[in-house]
Amino acid sequence: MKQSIFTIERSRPLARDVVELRAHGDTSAITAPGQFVNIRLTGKFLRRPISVCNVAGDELTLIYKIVGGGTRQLAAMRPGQTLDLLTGLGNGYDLSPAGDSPVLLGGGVGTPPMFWLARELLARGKPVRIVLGFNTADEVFYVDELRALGADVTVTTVDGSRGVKGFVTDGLPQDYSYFYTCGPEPMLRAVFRATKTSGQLSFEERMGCGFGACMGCSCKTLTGYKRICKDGPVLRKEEIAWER
Amino acid sequence: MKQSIFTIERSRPLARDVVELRAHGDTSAITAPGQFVNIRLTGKFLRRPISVCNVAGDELTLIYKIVGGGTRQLAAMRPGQTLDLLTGLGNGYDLSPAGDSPVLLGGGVGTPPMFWLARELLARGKPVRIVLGFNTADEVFYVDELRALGADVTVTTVDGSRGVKGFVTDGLPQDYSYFYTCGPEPMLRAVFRATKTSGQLSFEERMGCGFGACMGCSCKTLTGYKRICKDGPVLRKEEIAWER
Amino acid sequence: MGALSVNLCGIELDNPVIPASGTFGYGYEFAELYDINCLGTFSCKGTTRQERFGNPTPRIAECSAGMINAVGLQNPGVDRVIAEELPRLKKCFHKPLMANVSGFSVEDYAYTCQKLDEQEQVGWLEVNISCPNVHGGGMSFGTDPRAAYEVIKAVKAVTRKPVIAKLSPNVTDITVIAKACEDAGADGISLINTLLGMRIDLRTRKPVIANTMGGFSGPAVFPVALRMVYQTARAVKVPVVGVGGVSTAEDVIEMMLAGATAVEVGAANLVDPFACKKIVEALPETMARYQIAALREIIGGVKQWEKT
Amino acid sequence: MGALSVNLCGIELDNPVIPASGTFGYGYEFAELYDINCLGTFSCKGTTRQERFGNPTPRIAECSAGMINAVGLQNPGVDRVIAEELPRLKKCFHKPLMANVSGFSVEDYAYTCQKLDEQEQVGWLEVNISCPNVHGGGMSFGTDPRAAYEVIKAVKAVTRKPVIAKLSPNVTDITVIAKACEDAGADGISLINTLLGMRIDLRTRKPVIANTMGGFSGPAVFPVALRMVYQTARAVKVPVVGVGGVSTAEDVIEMMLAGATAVEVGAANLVDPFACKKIVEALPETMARYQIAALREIIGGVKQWEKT
Repeated sequence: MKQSIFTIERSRPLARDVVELRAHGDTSAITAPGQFVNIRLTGKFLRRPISVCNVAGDELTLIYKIVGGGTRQLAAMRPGQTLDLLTGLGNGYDLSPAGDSPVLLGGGVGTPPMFWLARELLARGKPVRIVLGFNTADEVFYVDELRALGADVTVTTVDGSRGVKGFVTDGLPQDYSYFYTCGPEPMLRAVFRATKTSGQLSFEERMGCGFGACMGCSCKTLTGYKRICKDGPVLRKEEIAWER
Repeated sequence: MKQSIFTIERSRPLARDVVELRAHGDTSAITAPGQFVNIRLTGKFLRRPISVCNVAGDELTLIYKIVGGGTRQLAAMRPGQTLDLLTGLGNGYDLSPAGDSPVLLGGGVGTPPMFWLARELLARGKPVRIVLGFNTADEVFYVDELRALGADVTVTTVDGSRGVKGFVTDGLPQDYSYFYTCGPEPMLRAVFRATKTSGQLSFEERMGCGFGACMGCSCKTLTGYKRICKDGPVLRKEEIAWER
Repeated sequence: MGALSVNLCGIELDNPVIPASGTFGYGYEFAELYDINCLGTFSCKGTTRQERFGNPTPRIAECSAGMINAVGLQNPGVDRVIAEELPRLKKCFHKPLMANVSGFSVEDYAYTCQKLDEQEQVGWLEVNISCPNVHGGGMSFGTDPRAAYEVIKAVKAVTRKPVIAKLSPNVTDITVIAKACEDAGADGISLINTLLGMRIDLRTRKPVIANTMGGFSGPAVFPVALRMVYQTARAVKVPVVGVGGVSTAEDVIEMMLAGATAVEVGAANLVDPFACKKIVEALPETMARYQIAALREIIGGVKQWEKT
Repeated sequence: MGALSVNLCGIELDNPVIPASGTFGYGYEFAELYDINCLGTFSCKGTTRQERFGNPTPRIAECSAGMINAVGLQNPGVDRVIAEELPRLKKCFHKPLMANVSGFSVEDYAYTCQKLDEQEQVGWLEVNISCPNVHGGGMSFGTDPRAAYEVIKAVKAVTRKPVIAKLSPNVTDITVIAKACEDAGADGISLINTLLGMRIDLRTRKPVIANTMGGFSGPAVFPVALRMVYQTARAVKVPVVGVGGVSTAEDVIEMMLAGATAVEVGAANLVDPFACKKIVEALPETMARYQIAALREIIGGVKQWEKT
C-alpha cells in the first residue's frame, strides 16, 4: 500500500451514472487486477474504495457509479485537480489457475476490473471470453474497449434491450477452464451456483479503512475469517461459505 | 443583509500576517462604513466575520489578519475562486455627528474600516485626521492609501520603530470635534478614557450567526442589552457601560 | 392535506420543518429575508419567568461540523415577550407558534407556561427541561426522571395547549426520561437538546467559552440525535420531534424514518439564514428521489435487518 | 527525558501519542508503512476470553466529521493473541504494549487480564468496560458504577501491571463512573469510548449498520471527549488518557491542557494510516508555536476565566 497524490487527466460519463476517471501518479503499489484504491474526498470522513479498471505506466483508470454525495462530488472534479489515494489495496486476482480457456463475468460496475484482468490473460496468450450483465441497454459500457483488447464479449441485459435477455449466467459458455467474476452479491451467488469449474469471486463490502486495520468488512469463509479489504476482495470459490 | 457569491480578484499580503482581499459581487446591502461581512469557508462550520475596508461599485475590499485555520485557508484562496458572503451586517458608523474636525483612531486590524469612513467624511468636505496604532513597524499598513485619500495620518508604534512611540492615544490631537475608533478592547478602553469629546467605538466579539439570531455576542450597555453583530458593532461612547 | 403535511399533537403543519429554539430569535431577523410562513412553525427563543442577560461572552466556539454555545437563555422575560415580541411577530407570522420555555424551579416553569398558554398565537408549549434545577442542587431537570416528571406535571396542570418536553441528550438512558415525561402528561417529546461540550484556546490556554462548557450542536451531533429519536419513538406513544444536526431535506427524511413526526433545524440557521426555506423547497424533489408519496407515511418507517 | 515524554502510570512514554484500540489492529498493517516504534505505545485490538467474529456486516457508516462502527470485538481470543499475535508483534514493536481487554462478565475480564498481565510485552492493561454486562441484563458495565467497580476490583486482584479503565461516554455523569474505577484501584482512566450513534440508508430505509446502532467516533466527538476528560481529570487523582476525535498535534495539546497525561488517536488512523506518525512529527513545531517547552508541563494546564 502507498499513499500518494494523483492528478486527474480526464473524467467522462460512460453510461447512466457511470463515470470513467483517468489520473496519473505513483502506481507502483498496484500489482494485480482486482485490487482497489481508496479515495479521500474533501468534506467526507471515510475514503471511497473504487476498484482499479486499468493501469498503464503512471496512468490509472477507474470506473465508478454515482451512488451518493461522495461519488457525486468526485464526478464534479475536473482535470488538473488532485486526489489523495491509498493504492495497491486488496489481494487482486490470481492468474495462475486460469487454464487455457478462462471466462470472465462482470455485472454492472463489477465490469471495470475485468478490463485489466483480460489484458493480462491475453498477454499470457490465453483466449478470453467475457460475459457482461446489465439491467438495461443504457447501463451498458466498455464493450468496445474490451473487444479492442481482443476479448470475445457477450452482453446480457435483464430486460433484453441489448444482447442476450437474462442474467450474466445466461451468457455462460458451454465449457471453460476457470472463471473470474465481480459484481453485486446476488449475481455472485448465481455465478457460484451456475459455474461447474473453480474460480475467483470479487466481493464488495462497506469498509472503514480499506487496509485491514478496523475489521469493518470481515466475512466468514471455510478457511476462517477474512477481511474483504485485505484478505480479499477476491476469494476462491472453494473457500466461500455458501451452500453448494 | 444579503447572501451572495463574490469572486476573488486579488489577494495580497500587506504586512506580517495581514492580507488584503479584493472581490466583486453584489454589494448593494453594504450601506455604511463600519459594517462587516460574514464569510463561509469550506470545512469550517461558523462563518468568519471581517469588517469592510472599502466598497466601490461591485468591488469589495477586505483586510484581515491570519489568526487561525479559517483565515489561513482564506489567505490561500486565489483570484477566480468564489466566496459565499453575508453582506451588509452590523449598523456601521453614523457620520452625522462628525462635526468639522473629526479624528479617526485605528488599532492594528481596526485600521481597515477607517479607510471607507475617511473617504465618506472627506467626500462631505471634512478634514480627516487619522491616528493608527501598531506594535512594531513591520505591522504597519495602509498609511499611503489613507494619505492618498487626502487624510492627515499619524502612525504610532509601541516600540517606537515607526512614527510616534506609544499608543494610539499618544497620537491624539489637541482638539477635535468627534472621534471614531476601531481596535482591540484594551485600546478602545484607553480611547474611551483619553477622549474628551463624544464619539463612536466599534467592538469585536466572537459571533455565532452575525445577523442577530443567536445572541452569541451580546453585551450590556447603558441603553440595554445589545447584540454586537446587529445593534453594533458600533456603539456610541455615551451608551458604553465602562467607568468614566 | 399536502404531501408534506404532518399532524403534531392535533395541529396540522404544512410541513415538518421547524427552526429550533435559540437559533431563530423571535423570527424577525429571518422575516426580513423570506416569508417565514413557509415553515411548519418555529420554536421561539427560550423564555423564562424573569428577564435574563445570560452568560458572559465569549459564548460561541467553533468545532468540527458544529459549534458550542453558552448563551445562557438570554431573553426579556415572559411578560415582555407577551407585551412586545408576540405582537410584533403577529405582523410577519400567521401560524401557531411553538413557545419554548425554560425555568430554574417547578414554579418558574408553571408560571411562564401558564402565561404563554393564554396567548392565542401560541400553538404548542415546548418545555426545555435541560436547565439546572436550582432547588435540586443545580443538576439538570432533564437528567432526573422525577424532576422531569414534576415539571411536566405542574405545567400540564395549568395549561390547555399541547406540551412538548424537550430532552437533554446528556443522560445514560433517554427512554427513562422520555417515559417519565409521557407519564406526567406530555403530549410530545422533542430531542435532542445540545450535548455538553468544551474547547480550549491553545493561545490563551483558557476555555474558548467564558462559561467553560457549553451546548454542542451542528451536523456532528446528528448520529447521536437520530439514535435517541429512534430509541424514544419506540419507547413512548406520543409524537416525537427530531432535533440535532439537521441541515438538509435528506436529514429531515432520515429523522422521520427514525420516528420523528416533525423535525427542528437548529445550528444550520446560523450559518445559512435561508437553511429552513431551502430545506422546505428541497423536500418534494428529495421525496420523489426516495419514492415517498407523503411524509406522514414514513414516520417511524425504518426497516429492520433480518438477523443473520 | 525528552520534551515530548510523559509518564503514564509509572512507565515513561517517549511521547503521549497512542493509537486507540480497534483502529490499529495488532500493529502489523501499520508496521508495513512506518516504524511504529515512533509511537508512545499503542492499544491493541480489544481482546476477549473466547474468539469472536463480532457483528454481521455492514459494520461501518459514514457521518459528518466521523464514522459509526459496530465491529463487535472481533478477535481471536486471548490464548491465540498470546500464542500468535504477540510473538509476531515482537518483531516490529519493542516498547511496552497497552493490552485492551473486553468481557461480558466479571470473570471474563479477570481471566483475560490475568493471562495478558503475565506477558512481558504488555505494559498496561486497558480494561474496556463499555461492553454489555450479560449477567447484569446486558446494560453496559460502563454505565453502572457498581458493575464498573466490580470489574476493576476483580482485575486488580489478579494483575500486577497498571490497569487503565476505559470509560463509555454514554452516561449522565462520567465522574461517578471514573471515581468508582479509581476506588476499585484503577491506576488510570482512559476516555472516551464511542458515543452510541445511528444512521439510516434512505434508499433501503434500513439502518446503515446491520446491528442498527454503533459506536460514533471521529473529529465530531472531540468537544464531548475534551469536556469529559476535563471533568474526569478534576474528579480523580490517577492519570487520564484522552481519547475521542483527536487527529492533529493541536488536538493532542488541547486534550493535555484539559487534563490528559497521554492521548489516544482512533478513527484518524483509518482515513490516514500515517496519522499518528504525522502527529508525533508535528508536535515539536506545534509546541514551539504555543510556547510549550515540555508536554508534561501542560497536563491539566487549562486556565480559568475570571468570573465577571
